[in-house]
Amino acid sequence: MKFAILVNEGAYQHQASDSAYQFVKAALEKGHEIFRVFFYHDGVYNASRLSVPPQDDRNINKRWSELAQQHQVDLVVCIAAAQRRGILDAAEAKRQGKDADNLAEGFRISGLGQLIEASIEAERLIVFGD
Amino acid sequence: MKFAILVNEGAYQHQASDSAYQFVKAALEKGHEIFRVFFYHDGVYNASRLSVPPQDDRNINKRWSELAQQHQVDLVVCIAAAQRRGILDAAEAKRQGKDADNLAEGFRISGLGQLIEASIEAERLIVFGD
Amino acid sequence: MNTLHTVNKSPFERNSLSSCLRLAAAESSILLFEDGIYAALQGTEFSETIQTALATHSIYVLVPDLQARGMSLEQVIAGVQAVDYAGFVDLTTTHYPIQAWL
Amino acid sequence: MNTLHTVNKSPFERNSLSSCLRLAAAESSILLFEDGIYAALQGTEFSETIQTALATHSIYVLVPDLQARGMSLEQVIAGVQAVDYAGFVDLTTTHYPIQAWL
Amino acid sequence: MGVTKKLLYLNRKAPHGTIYAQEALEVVLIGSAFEQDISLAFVDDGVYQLKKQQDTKATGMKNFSPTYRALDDYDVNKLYVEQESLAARGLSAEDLIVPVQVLSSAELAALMATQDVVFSF
Amino acid sequence: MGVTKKLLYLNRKAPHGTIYAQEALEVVLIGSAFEQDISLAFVDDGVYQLKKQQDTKATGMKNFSPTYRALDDYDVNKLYVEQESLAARGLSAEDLIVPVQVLSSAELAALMATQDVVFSF
Repeated sequence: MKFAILVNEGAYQHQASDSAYQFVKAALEKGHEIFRVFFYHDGVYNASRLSVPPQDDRNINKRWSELAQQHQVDLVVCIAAAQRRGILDAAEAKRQGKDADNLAEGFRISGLGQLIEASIEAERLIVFGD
Repeated sequence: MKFAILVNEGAYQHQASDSAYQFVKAALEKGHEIFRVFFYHDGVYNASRLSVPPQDDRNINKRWSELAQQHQVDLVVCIAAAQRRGILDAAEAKRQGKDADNLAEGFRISGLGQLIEASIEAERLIVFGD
Repeated sequence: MNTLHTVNKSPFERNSLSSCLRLAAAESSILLFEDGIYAALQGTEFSETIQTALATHSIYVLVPDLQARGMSLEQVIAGVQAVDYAGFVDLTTTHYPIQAWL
Repeated sequence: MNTLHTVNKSPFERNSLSSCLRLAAAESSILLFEDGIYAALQGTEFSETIQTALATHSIYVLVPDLQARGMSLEQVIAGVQAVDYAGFVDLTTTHYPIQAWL
Repeated sequence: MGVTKKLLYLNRKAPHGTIYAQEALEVVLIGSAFEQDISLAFVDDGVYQLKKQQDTKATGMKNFSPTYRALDDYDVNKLYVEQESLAARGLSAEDLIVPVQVLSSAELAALMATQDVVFSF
Repeated sequence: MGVTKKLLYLNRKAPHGTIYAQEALEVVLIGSAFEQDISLAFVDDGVYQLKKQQDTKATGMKNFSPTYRALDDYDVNKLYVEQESLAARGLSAEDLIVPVQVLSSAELAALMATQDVVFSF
């Protein structure tokens, strides 16, 4: 079955990102397809490559990047939500005149249309939030 | 009177940061002293200099930076919470082997002791959160 | 000095106001702000709770948050006192300590 | 196919479970996960609500979230069914649509 | 994308205290271009999103509530409000910034059960 | 900093669903070095923070609950739990990972009113 996933909260503060990750992992293990994971609201913070969690804790952001790499999962960050919150890729940083960017590998920044499209294309939309 | 302020949530997602800002502004206008504003939990996101909110909206992060500059308010970001969430100054980025940093002007990164100290030194601690 | 309790959540969504009322000492004050202002309004399922609480607490509502949510002072329960941000600051100087019900 | 409702908040803190139960069609299912698992336990103020709801809904609880919070299956209300993440995935394939009560 | 799906936006949170209402509205506007069958449900504190006369000036925040009036221009006109949520808050349809259909809990439950996709924020 | 203040940590949120409990504990540990008069109050879902036998392995999250046991080593030993909150959740002091003082709402209200600083997360 083909799934779309929506993550509304950032890493660590709420369990939403953890739950979404565990769900996606379990779905992949069962042979399902993850059409897209869309990060909205504070969910965009999952896409920062600058986070440095304590050694004895999970690295949520890195875990997503690795999942994208290993399973070709499409991780999309909402551009409007990301701009508001300071998550930028190199191109966006340049366009906005910012001197740094912070998007992690495996994520791409795009519009809300990607969420709508995913919800239509997938057979199920699963939402994780606060 | 001497105030310490604690901000537990990031910009935009919750009103906490807005309320804290309006409170601090009103307190300063009345001639009170803001001993320190401490940013904890997702509150550390207030300190990103990469945010680009829409033109017709307030720029929460920049507003804090300007307040620090104009009124010499001590804006302190918890280092442990900031590392977890990818808010780094140049020194910290270097130490962690990260290729970018994102701390905005007017903020400094320090330990939780700064929160405790502020709560003891100030005559009032006001907490804004979710 | 008496405690100032701050409540920033809707009483319909969360339990913070009811916990505050359960644990606020008599004579302490309560400031309703952000989504907490919904508790200050007449004609809701919570109006009676606030009316009862007024017997033992001074209750305040932050007008900027009231206006942001399309509510006016005329809709506020009689006895609940209006403050702006400057008034919020004043309340924190005349009360001690300040206790947030997050 | 019937809807799967997901509830991830404590019934003591928020109104999401009670709203879900008010608006969930008969025969639809409910998954309690994250802090929502507190609703699945025996001997709490909410146990009766869940027991009543079992007459019209299949109710599931996510075991990893139960264990994380120090609760065991023995404490879960009889009739509430246990699932792990794989079981959560299965529920989403056998129900349609999935409705989150955030 | 030949199919037409029934997309429901479930709004349960008050405006301004959190950003969910505002950013949900942005999804609705973008989503309107996809020519699906769109409905919005306002339940619990979500009914406050539609309250008339919101004025955020003194808070310094953005007043996005007039945008609900623009929904009709985007052909988004199925706005459902739960009667029980209104009543609990002492509100009626006249207090709302746009025309809505007021449904009982039972009616809304039935409508929700017919959807293909539910967006929650 | 010659004064000694009464610092109260007010814990009202369940563990794991949000990070507040975990990061609050980090403040308590750091704060213990300042030699103030520290109390912790567990109210509402905050009492769940102290539940025995938490095992986060299957969620992939960090199990910070054993840290409550270390509080005593930091001379943090005024842990107050509200009886009403325990009872509503079908819990008793024996379900908790550390020894606590169980107080009625009235007793806890009186204790809170004597504090100098209240930390809420």
